[in-house]
Amino acid sequence: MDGFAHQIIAGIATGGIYASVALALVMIYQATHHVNFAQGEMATLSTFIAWSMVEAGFPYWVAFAATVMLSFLIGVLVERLLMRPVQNAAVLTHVGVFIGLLLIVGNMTGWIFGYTTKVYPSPFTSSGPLMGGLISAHELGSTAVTLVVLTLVFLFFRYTSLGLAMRAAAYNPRSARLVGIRVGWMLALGWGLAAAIGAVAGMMVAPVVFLDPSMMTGILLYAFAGALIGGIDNPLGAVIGGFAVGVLENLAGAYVVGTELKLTVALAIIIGVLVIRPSGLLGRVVTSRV
Amino acid sequence: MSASENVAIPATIPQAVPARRGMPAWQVALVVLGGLVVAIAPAFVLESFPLFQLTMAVIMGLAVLGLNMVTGFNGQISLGHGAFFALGAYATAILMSHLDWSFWATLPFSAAVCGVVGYGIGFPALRLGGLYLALTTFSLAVAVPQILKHKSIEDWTGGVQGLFLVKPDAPAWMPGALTPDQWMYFVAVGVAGVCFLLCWNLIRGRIGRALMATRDHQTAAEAMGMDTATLKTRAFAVSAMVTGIAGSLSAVAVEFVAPDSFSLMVSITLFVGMVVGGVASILGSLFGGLFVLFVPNIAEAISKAAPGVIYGILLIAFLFILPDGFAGLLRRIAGRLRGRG
Amino acid sequence: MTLHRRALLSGSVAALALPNLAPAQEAPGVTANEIRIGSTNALSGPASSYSVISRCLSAMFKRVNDQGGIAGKQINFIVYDDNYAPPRTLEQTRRLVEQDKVAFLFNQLGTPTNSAIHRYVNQRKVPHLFLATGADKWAQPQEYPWTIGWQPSYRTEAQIYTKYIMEQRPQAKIGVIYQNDDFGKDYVNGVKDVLGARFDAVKLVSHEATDATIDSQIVTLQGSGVDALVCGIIPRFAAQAIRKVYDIGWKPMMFMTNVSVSGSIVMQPAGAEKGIGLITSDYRKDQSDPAWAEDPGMNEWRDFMRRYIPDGELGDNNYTYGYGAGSTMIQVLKQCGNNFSRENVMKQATSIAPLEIGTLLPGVKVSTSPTNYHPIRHMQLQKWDGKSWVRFGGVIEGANV
Amino acid sequence: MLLDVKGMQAGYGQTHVLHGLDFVVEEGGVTALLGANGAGKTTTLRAICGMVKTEGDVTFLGERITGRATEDIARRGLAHVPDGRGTFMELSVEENFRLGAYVRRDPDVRADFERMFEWFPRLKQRWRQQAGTLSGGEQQMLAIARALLLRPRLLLLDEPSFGLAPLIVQEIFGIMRRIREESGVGILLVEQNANLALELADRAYLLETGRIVVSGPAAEIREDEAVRRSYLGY
Repeated sequence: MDGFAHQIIAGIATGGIYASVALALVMIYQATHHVNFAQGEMATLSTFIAWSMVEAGFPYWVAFAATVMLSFLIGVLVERLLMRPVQNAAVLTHVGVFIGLLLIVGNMTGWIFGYTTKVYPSPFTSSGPLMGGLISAHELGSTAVTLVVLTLVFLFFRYTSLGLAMRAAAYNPRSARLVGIRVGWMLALGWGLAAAIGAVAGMMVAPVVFLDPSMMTGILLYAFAGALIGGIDNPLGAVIGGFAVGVLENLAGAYVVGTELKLTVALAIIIGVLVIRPSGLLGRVVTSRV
Repeated sequence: MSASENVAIPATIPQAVPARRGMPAWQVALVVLGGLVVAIAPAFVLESFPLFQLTMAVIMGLAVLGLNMVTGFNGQISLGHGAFFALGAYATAILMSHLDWSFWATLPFSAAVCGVVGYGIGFPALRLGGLYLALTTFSLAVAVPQILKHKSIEDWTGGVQGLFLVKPDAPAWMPGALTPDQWMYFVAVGVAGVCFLLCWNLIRGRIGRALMATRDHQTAAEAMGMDTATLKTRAFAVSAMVTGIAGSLSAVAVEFVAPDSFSLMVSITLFVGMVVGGVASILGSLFGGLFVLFVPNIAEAISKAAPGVIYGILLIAFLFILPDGFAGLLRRIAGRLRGRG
Repeated sequence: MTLHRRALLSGSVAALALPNLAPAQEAPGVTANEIRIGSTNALSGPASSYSVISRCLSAMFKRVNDQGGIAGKQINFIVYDDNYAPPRTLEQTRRLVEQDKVAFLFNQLGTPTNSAIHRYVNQRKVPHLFLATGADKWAQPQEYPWTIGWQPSYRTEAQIYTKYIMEQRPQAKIGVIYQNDDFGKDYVNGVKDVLGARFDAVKLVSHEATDATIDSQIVTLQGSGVDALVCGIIPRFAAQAIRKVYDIGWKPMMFMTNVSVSGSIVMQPAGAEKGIGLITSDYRKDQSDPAWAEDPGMNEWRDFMRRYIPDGELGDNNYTYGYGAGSTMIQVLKQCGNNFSRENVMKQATSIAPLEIGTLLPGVKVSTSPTNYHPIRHMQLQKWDGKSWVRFGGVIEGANV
Repeated sequence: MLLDVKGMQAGYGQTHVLHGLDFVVEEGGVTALLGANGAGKTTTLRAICGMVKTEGDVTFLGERITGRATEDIARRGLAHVPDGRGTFMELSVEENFRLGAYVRRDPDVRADFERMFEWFPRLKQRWRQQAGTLSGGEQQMLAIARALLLRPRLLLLDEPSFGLAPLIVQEIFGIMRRIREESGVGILLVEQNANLALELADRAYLLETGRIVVSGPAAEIREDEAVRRSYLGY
């Protein structure tokens, strides 16, 4: 049974990665009611930006802060330039733009920074191995960062009027305008925040999986699965869901379906949750009476 | 084809395509004849490589048509049609290489398999709204190669090695000695032609109007007494079937199937083809096929380093500038000419 | 034959230039002053770091052309981008063969990509030479006589590791972690070749390229008592594996595919000290190894780099790879005399007398015969000492299967 | 004068719904806009606050607001309770309140909350509840409260009685009477139930197929047999 416990702990460590990306997905959903397919690629680009700053000799946290801010700007810019013009178009058009963005950002990252694996440093170090080496200092540290981001996101949405306005703009843009909310800017802000959180996720993920342009491709799907388990509009749920997917994936891979079908497990989770309980296991069901 | 937003009640839509109604018989014959010449000529004019490319473009066009049936005409966004493409290809490849079936015999089988699977996927799809369906099918597209090479079906699929198969030879009764490439072209054009005709027939009739009504105003369509759930699952089945047939054709044209050939990019390519060719346009699908085949070369010519970036930019440019694709552009030009004349 | 007269004409011109009087024939892709050679590589996209191989080869052919060409003919080396996508490889290869009418294909990159054209080139009888992939399946002279690889296959590599394990720790419990594709599975096959019936005791664990981490697989392997681990995984996962094995305090005898042993891409990211004791193998001289600082063979390569690819990254061992493959190709062209027909090119490619190449380790020779489609079968083991790879033992030959 | 509308035209896409309306809304009173289904009442309200493409001159507090963005118009003190109420179903009553006062920076917001509780005591009981779970009447109250929290000079109300039981409608109109007396906000009321509207209103306009056909003091219109029969149908 020792192996079983080890698989769970290793799963929690990986789950931390999914949780941080899932949080970014929930963020953009809360602010825009979109699921951005290019989220992973954008986070990877941010991480590369951070990487080049670290390479240029900037201290870790300076590069961290600068990247978060820069990513915020990139997010805002993308919304203004690419989403705004098709704001009122059909969902199909939005999906098209996401796919275009995925192609552009993904290929641009590879083109600028190359495809070879790079090291991105971790700010967390420890003197000795933790829990028999099953969890690294970085994995603990990044989980803490995820929890901090989660708390900030929660406080922001729950208690600030800007956060409230962003949610209102996403739920019901027409009514939001009637109370004087500048809906266009709320969406842009939402993209900016999502890009910023994605950047944090990317910088936390990179030391574990190593940085390359396709770093996020698989992770994004596991994160989707995590976000859906938790309920796509529930930040806490997304984080719990992310950890759950990490553990489930390991257990299923090691004992049930074999390692070849891990991604298919994620796919099954996505379909299962959407079909059986679209609001997620932890999400609240929106009821309305007319 | 872009049924305007205000057309809520399908029963009141006038009989579609009135433009050709007044055409005299000899003109129709001329158009048909011209079409045949345009379809046949390349086989004798082009050399084997461009002919192969054209064959692939026709096949991709057919696959895009399949996607258009469910996404364009019925509004259910699929980013995972590469899965049906792969399924069709594998169905044909397995039957041909393991059981020595002839290509023609595999076609109905592959169509049936894809139809059934599409129908099955149509049910969960019913419960998923636009973006969620897109997301789920996107995940499916990413998982396809991994499913294809799974060891439990390795004996049939050839695992990561894939399967080789052989193009059908031209039958002996054909006049002149056709090369396998020429014959393959005729096979692709013939099969695609039949599928295009059937789809066109479907779309311009009662079912097509119902599909579009369901897309544009589901509640109104339901109020009219339409069974939108049945419509949607069947649309998925037909769509999967058409894309699957295209997959079968591609398997014999390429003479090889392997998991790595059916990556996420196939699904994305089909989606791009649909947007660029024209969403909800039968003929547009064909343009889409030509586009996805030749544009990587164009993109490469613009930027050797990052053709993918150009690809993405082209997609977004189309969404912004020509949201109804090539087909829409042609319609507009035709409309202007007609207005002038 | 209408070719006869032209053949005579060009033959007489060639006769002035060359001592070799073999009659020239009209052959696809060959004109009086040009030989067209085609290739595909991932010039863009995720595998594009390998595109330097094409760059190296182009430069080598330029050097040949500068020196007067082969049999008085200039080499025209055409490389197309296939994005590492198999259907695209087929399209580009057909473009090369049918539109550009190349004489033959050389050093196309990738296993899935070459698989897609394997049948096509053999049906067309186009030489498909010295592929840039270590898969073992290119050595099937019976079914696919027109295709031949170059580097020691992954399978040969795994055979060598297994031989070494058998010699050092005959009772070891062997585990293999591999990427679930042609590349990874070659390692499984190589271990199987050597172990035979004992293979049933081997613990096999695969992973997918889309996995975020392979921690779970490493934990599984450790848990099943493996003490000799063979890894057939790409660099990103190799770095993860080396780090994880170290972190959990596991100390198996660990072998890493030589695809994933670059100091800067794998060992530094994993943590140089965490990889101490890791074993791999190579058939090339490591350009950073001081032992080759004054080596004439390596100096020839350095001179080439200086003159033809001055901005090339000297630490990138794709250049020493390319130099070896290119040298082999040039040798074959020289052997062809003035007959560049596809039959003769293939005949010469499969009858290379043991050939030494400056960038290959002493004792590693390129040799082929109509029944031996494994041009390189020898490798030497090397161990990571925390700073660099240190060779040990003699060169080992792969198993005969 | 609070609102001055001159030659207002509006519509959706190619279809014109309003064909040049002229009317005014005075400060502090209730102006009713009456008419049959499809006469253009809802469109008129939408046009005033920039939710549809509008031509002509709409002047609010002496400033031309035609073509301005909805949120800018709202920020100038023009609140709108649209058809379908425009509450945020997914959010709690509290959050709806906070959104109502979103653009306000003055310190009186809290006091205004209390005032709303006075007018709509039911909402206080539902404070933490999700708006979507409220009854229809409560949702309508929430919509009005949310709009009033903007501290508007003018409140546009689109069919507050729609879909509600007669008793609830009575309650809501009773509250509106209080609001009119206690707050001094100008109200432009669109209502199907002309009888009810005319009881509350000071002045009324009658709309038919996008044109104003009758205007005058509410009391007069209520008395006018001919108008009642031909336009109001009771």
